[in-house]
Amino acid sequence: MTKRVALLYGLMCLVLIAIGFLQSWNVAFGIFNLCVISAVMALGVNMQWGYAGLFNVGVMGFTALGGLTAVLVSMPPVGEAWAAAGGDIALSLLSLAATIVAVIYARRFVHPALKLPVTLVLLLAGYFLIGVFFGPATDAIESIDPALSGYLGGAGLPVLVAWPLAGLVAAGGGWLIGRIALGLRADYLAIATLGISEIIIAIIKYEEWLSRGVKNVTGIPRPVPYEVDLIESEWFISLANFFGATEISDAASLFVKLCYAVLFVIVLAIIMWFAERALKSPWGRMMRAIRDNRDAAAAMGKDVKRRHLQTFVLGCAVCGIAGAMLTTLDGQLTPTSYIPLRYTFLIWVMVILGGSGNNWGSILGGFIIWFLWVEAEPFGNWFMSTITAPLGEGSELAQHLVAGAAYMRYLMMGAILLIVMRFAPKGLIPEATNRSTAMTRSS
Amino acid sequence: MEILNALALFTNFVVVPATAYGAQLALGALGVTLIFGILRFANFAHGELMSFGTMITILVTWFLQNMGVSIDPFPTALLALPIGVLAAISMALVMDRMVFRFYRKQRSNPIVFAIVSVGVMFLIAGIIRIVIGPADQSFADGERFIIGAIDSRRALGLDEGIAIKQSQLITVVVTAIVVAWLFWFLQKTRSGKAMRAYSDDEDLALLSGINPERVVMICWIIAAALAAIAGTLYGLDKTYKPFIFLQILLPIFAATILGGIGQPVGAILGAFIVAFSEVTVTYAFKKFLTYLGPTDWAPDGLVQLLSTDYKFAVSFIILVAVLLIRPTGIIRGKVI
Amino acid sequence: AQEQVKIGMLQGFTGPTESLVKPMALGGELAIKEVSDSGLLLGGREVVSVRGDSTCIDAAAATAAADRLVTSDGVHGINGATCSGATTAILNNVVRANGIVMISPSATSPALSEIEDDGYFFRTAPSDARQGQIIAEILDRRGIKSAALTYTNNDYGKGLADAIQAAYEAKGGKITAVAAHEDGKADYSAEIGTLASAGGEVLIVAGYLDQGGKGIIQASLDTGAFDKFVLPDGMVGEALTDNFGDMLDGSIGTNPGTDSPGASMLAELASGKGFKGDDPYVPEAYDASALLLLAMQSAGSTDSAVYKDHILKVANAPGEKIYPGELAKALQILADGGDIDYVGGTALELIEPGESAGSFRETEIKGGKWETEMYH
Amino acid sequence: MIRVENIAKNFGGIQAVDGVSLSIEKGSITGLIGPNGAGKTTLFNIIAGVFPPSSGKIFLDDEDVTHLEPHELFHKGLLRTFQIAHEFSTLSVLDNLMVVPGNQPGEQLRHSWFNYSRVKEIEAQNYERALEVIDFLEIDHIKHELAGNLSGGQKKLLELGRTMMVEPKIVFLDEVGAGVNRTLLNTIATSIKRLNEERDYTFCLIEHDMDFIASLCDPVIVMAEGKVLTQGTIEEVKNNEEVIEAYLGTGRKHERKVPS
Amino acid sequence: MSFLSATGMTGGYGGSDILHDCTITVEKGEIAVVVGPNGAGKSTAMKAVFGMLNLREGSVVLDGKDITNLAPQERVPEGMGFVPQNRNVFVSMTVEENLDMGAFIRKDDKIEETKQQIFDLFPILGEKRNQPAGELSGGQRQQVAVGRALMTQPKLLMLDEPTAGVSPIVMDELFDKIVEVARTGVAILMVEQNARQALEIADHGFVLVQGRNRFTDTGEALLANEEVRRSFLGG
Ligand SMILES: Nc1ncnc2c1ncn2[C@@H]1O[C@H](COP(=O)(O)OP(=O)(O)OP(=O)(O)O)[C@@H](O)[C@H]1O
Ligand SMILES: Nc1ncnc2c1ncn2[C@@H]1O[C@H](COP(=O)(O)OP(=O)(O)OP(=O)(O)O)[C@@H](O)[C@H]1O
Ligand SMILES: [Mg+2]
Ligand SMILES: [Mg+2]
Repeated sequence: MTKRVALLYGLMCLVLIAIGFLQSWNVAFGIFNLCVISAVMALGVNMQWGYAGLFNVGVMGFTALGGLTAVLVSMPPVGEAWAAAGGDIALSLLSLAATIVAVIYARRFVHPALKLPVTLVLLLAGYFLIGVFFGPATDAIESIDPALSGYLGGAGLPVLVAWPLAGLVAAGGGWLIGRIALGLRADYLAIATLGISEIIIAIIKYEEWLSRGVKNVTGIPRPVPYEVDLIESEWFISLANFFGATEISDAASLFVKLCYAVLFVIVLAIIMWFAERALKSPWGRMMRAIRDNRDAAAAMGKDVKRRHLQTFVLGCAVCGIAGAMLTTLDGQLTPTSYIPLRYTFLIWVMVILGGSGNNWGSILGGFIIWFLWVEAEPFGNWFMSTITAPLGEGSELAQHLVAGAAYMRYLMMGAILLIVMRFAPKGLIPEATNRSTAMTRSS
Repeated sequence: MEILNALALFTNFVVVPATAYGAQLALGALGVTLIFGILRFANFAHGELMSFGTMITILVTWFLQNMGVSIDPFPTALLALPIGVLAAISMALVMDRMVFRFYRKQRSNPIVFAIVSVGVMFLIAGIIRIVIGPADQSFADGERFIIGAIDSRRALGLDEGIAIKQSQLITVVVTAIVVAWLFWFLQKTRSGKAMRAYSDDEDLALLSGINPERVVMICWIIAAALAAIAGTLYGLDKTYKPFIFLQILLPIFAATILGGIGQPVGAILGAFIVAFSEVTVTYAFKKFLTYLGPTDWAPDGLVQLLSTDYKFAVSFIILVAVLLIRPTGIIRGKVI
Repeated sequence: AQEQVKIGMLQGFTGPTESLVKPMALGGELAIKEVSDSGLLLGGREVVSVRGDSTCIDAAAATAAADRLVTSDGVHGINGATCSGATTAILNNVVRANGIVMISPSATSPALSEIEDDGYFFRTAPSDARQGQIIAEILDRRGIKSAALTYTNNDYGKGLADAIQAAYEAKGGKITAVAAHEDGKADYSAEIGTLASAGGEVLIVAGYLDQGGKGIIQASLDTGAFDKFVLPDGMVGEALTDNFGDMLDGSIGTNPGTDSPGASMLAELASGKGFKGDDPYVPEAYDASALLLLAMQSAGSTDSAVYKDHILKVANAPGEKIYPGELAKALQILADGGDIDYVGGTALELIEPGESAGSFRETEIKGGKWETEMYH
Repeated sequence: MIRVENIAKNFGGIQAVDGVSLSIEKGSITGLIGPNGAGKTTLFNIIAGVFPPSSGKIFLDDEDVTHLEPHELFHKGLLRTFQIAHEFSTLSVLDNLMVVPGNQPGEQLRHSWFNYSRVKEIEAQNYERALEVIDFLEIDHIKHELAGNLSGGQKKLLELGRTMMVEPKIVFLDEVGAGVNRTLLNTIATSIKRLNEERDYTFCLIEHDMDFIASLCDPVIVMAEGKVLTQGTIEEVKNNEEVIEAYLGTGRKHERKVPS
Repeated sequence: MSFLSATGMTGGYGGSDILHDCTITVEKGEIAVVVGPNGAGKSTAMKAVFGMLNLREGSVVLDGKDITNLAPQERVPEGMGFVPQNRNVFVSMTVEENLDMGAFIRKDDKIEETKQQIFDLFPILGEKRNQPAGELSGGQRQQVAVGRALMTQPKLLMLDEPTAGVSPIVMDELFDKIVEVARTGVAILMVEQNARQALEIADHGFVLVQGRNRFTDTGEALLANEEVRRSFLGG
């Protein structure tokens, strides 16, 4: 870590501490937790863009997959639903499998010219076959107490189990998508991934039997204690008194946030270790070579396709984990909340502003941008009210402006983003390019 | 007879709306593709630029309406549009001067431009909401229809009518003109060639005596003008609402890239593919078949390939499919 | 001076609902100002509103904002949140955690009726389940046998659509097609195409009048797909008739309300304040603020744990009926130890578990104006 | 070693290579010359697997390698340089060289995560080797410079340097000489000879500098308009009328007549 | 004072200086050749003369006018034409469009004529006039690049290794053409690695080493100079 890095991180900490004193420690840690999650997402994107130059604009889709996994792992199963339609679901899964197998075999054995038509026919057949079991099944499931459940529920396991699983699921998704789309270059890959992520969201939104769709799954069991329980238990009360907490409830929610913070930081640390180690080793050098010039890299014996797929999958996995963490923290899955602006472009802003290709940069970017995203708003309110103060209560303009205060959030985000990028056009902690890789320097 | 009805139905609910929507997207996509092609970055601020131009147009329109000025049967907005265009242009130029120029000098990576443009997007979005607020504004006046559903029913003597709105026709015509002009401009004129040269290799452009700043300026002027026009026509046809311009960016980019980055004609094709796939693929053929089928017979289902829930998904699937067949867009586009 | 009483105005100021929320917030703050100016609350304490952005779609940001309001600005009660999703997140992560009263003017998801809230959560909007019933009855009474249904694709729209469909089909009506529409999208031709193809005497639009809902109606009228609509609460408002005028004649609207003059009184109050008193959820927002403050007065405390138990008391009979603009009077009565029955802009009647019973007003558009037909 | 059987390639109508058959003997230094646009580079690209031929077959040690990917061919010991330099512009010269060796354990994540000591060890070896190559090419002063910032000739040298980082069976050099200082080119020539004699690399090189070709190559293959024009020793080729007419020209001296 | 005199040029690409008090001059109708080892700074010197690199010291004077502070695109109208060493064609534009761009600043009506001359000089370009330059072979690109510069009809023509990668026969043509152009009173400044042939036609030769002038003399003299031959011309 260079001076600059240390300095910037120091500043970030100071700002958060300041928030702790000026606003409250609950706010500070609330922000901190989401900063960490954002940082993890940023790391994921950085692996894809920063290391390999893969323009993945489907981040949203993978975080959503992670979130879905969290639900499917941690929510208690809905008995009636399984009873009502478990069989049909199983059957439709079977027929899905059957279709896939059939297609694969057919493609292997039929004459090349017939490949496409045969595939299509089989797929269509499969589509209807599945429909036969699937339609009734979903109707049955969704009709069970739609207001409250109306879905299959999950496996009822501890939510922490979901985090690594989310990584796997997202990785799986990433692998599939990568196989399809990684042939595309730059922005063409971007739009394709964007499209695919939209498709994932559509599925989560509309396949209610699976995810309750837009009705949201709420009350996901927590990996940490509940405030309401804490304020009852005397060990906590004594703890709170020991620290001289005035408001027991504040103390409780602070305690919960701290627990989350610990969990998240552990995850971040682990991922960071792997990321840094990979980047600093010859692997990272190879990825940069591939990023700089595919053809030359191929001529030097690097299997470009495979490497791209590898990093893509890794990045997706990380985003998936972050998604699961986020859903866990929110305690609910809100499919409507997955819009590209928030879950894709904001993450990209983090990566670029932090300094793409540099893990420390990405983390910092995650912290800064999330901090702004949250704090831009109160600042906006404050700003508007101060500038309009001289205008006085009655003034039309003042009222108009104060009413518009909420939109200062957009303004602030924009302004600060532009200012930072102006003074650090390559990002706050740019990729170290001007000298040889760490190892060769050291040796 | 029945066949005619079926066709009328299909025209009214699929062909006409999809065409209009396609044209609306196309106008937006042309601007995006121009910046993409010449300045080599994805300009996320384009949506807000559209919004900004439209907002000014609306404000002027209201002013004119209060003054009692009108060009009935045409919407007053058309009278106000030039000012909106000017506003958009000046906004674009100011932003370029204050923001993008710096990164050009730095020779920053396209992605940096893209991210910065996100910053600009936020900035303009904020301004717009503070000035005109987030609510949707109606400013359309003049004749809405060229032929309304009911009249056309009578005219055609069918049970199904075909409604065509003035705004739709204007949009389609304008789009056609613009794309033709743009194509000619880029391929044939001196400035157009200069722009392409610049987008190909800046240094080399210098060596040919091309003034980069001038190229950039022309590029922004055209893009901004297109943005204002696109936004206003869209607003006339549907409604003006700041939030929509965050959303519409998605199909516009889809269209741009699908068509092949930097390809005006491609942008048009892309736009229509996106529009039609959105509207057509999820169309329910129930009524259609009811007309064609034997009298007093009707299919019991909706006869729909996929529920409209999946209309975006479907259009994106089609998009991905097309890209897999033509990896750099329908018309060979740039790889940036 | 005594410590200010702070009310958190936690609404979706940015994002999909930004346009709905603007008047709502003003409505909520109208009540706050009224109370503050009266100088009667708890012996003349000043009341201020502290805004927070629940963004509607971003549970994380919503939680952060709520955290700020509660733990940093130290608000004594929350008026919000706008969307059921954000509301649930806040309820689970902040409200219960910190034990603070939250009254939502617009989160209508039936799920919220069942959720565990330790008695801290209320809503001045009725659950959608109820409205579904009402609409089914209306259609049945008017002899409408078939209808197409479209809903805004979020928990509000979906919940309401489910409720309507269930109730209507129970009464023997036929829903020809159900199609969701995403708010703030660029084009709705596809949805209209499908709905038109499915047919139906009317189109039920469970959306927002300044969002996709409007787009849907626009497209239906333009293509001649439907000319009669059934418009639940989210769609009822002057904005709609201002925009479409008599083109909508014959369309039916339902929104929370009674023959009580409350709504119109609120409209009076609002005039000249830069917003409409009868825009969607504005009365609910006004009532939410009013309830919070009246409960505090009745409890003689700003401590949520204490005054949460007074909310139902002030909201329901027995007691003097209180209409918008009469908050001062109410505060006085409570101060004198009297009883009030807050009616407010929505003819508020709170039922367990702390949500509006939902007495609905049935309106029909005639000559481009909303005409009240009857009350349910 | 390499056998090419009537390879043809056409790019949307343009017949770049038109039925070329040739073979490169083990241990030889084969020269490939011909007018601009004769199809030399295209032929190289096809052999190196950059794109498949429209028709024809390629054999490496009698194994059909026609449809192998470039990276697979590398691992079979086939190495090529690019006519228009393909440096890794954001990597230092040193790293550009150290990327080259195949099967580095450090390029497998599992090693770089769980077996770092081994990675370090191999890395150290490659480092030594890279340094040797660097002095050989006399570019020691820029070893930490970004390859993107190199001069035209330096990039060419880097291209050549890469081939020295591994023991390939056969090396294809596409105009390494162009833009390289003649004095240095002579040293390069001697070293190519040395590599060829001592480590018996097989070379096939495209060049337009006849002295260079003459000093190294036997045999020399001449291509023109996508076809093999002739083949033989440099002497035979030099005196071949067709070749002179199509490629060499009269090689007359350019008298500078100052206008008076 | 010479037609072009770039004197005491010192500067680099932001990092350490590449050029150290480097001087290059050329007269109307004469050919000056810059030679030197790789990385000596030849291309950098050319860029410096063309203003694509900001000099810390030194001045560039063209035809008595100090142009040190002009931007590259402003030097073109002053009558300077330049073919860089690499990335010297518009890859996405056709051969013909590339030539047109060469004539971008020309207002006269002789453009088509010049274009014809160039097609005569490099027949291959005529054949491929409608093919994107990016699809050309290395040597063909080089010809396009030179053609582009000739289209400008400059007073000072600067060529950075014009013959790199072109076949011997084309190289001869090219040198003849250069001589011919010089005769029309154009000043020509070129960097060459085919140094012998170049120096044969050169009036003046500059040998650069590590950004400094090492030898400066007439072409013949340099060719005759034993040390120069040994260390720069390959013996
Ligand atoms: N991608 C391509 N698309 C179309 N034509 C091409 C493409 N690549 C090469 N060509 C054409 O094929 C012919 C052979 O090109 P190639 O690069 O093989 O020539 P070369 O022998 O290497 O010439 P040089 O000595 O100049 O390098 C040229 O006429 C060129 O225009
Ligand atoms: N863009 C750049 N940034 C930094 N350093 C550069 C850049 N371009 C060239 N250099 C350095 O400047 C020195 C001179 O480069 P230049 O291109 O002038 O050499 P040259 O004499 O043209 O060599 P060649 O004959 O190989 O073309 C080289 O050491 C090179 O590393
Ligand atoms: Mg070649
Ligand atoms: Mg050079």
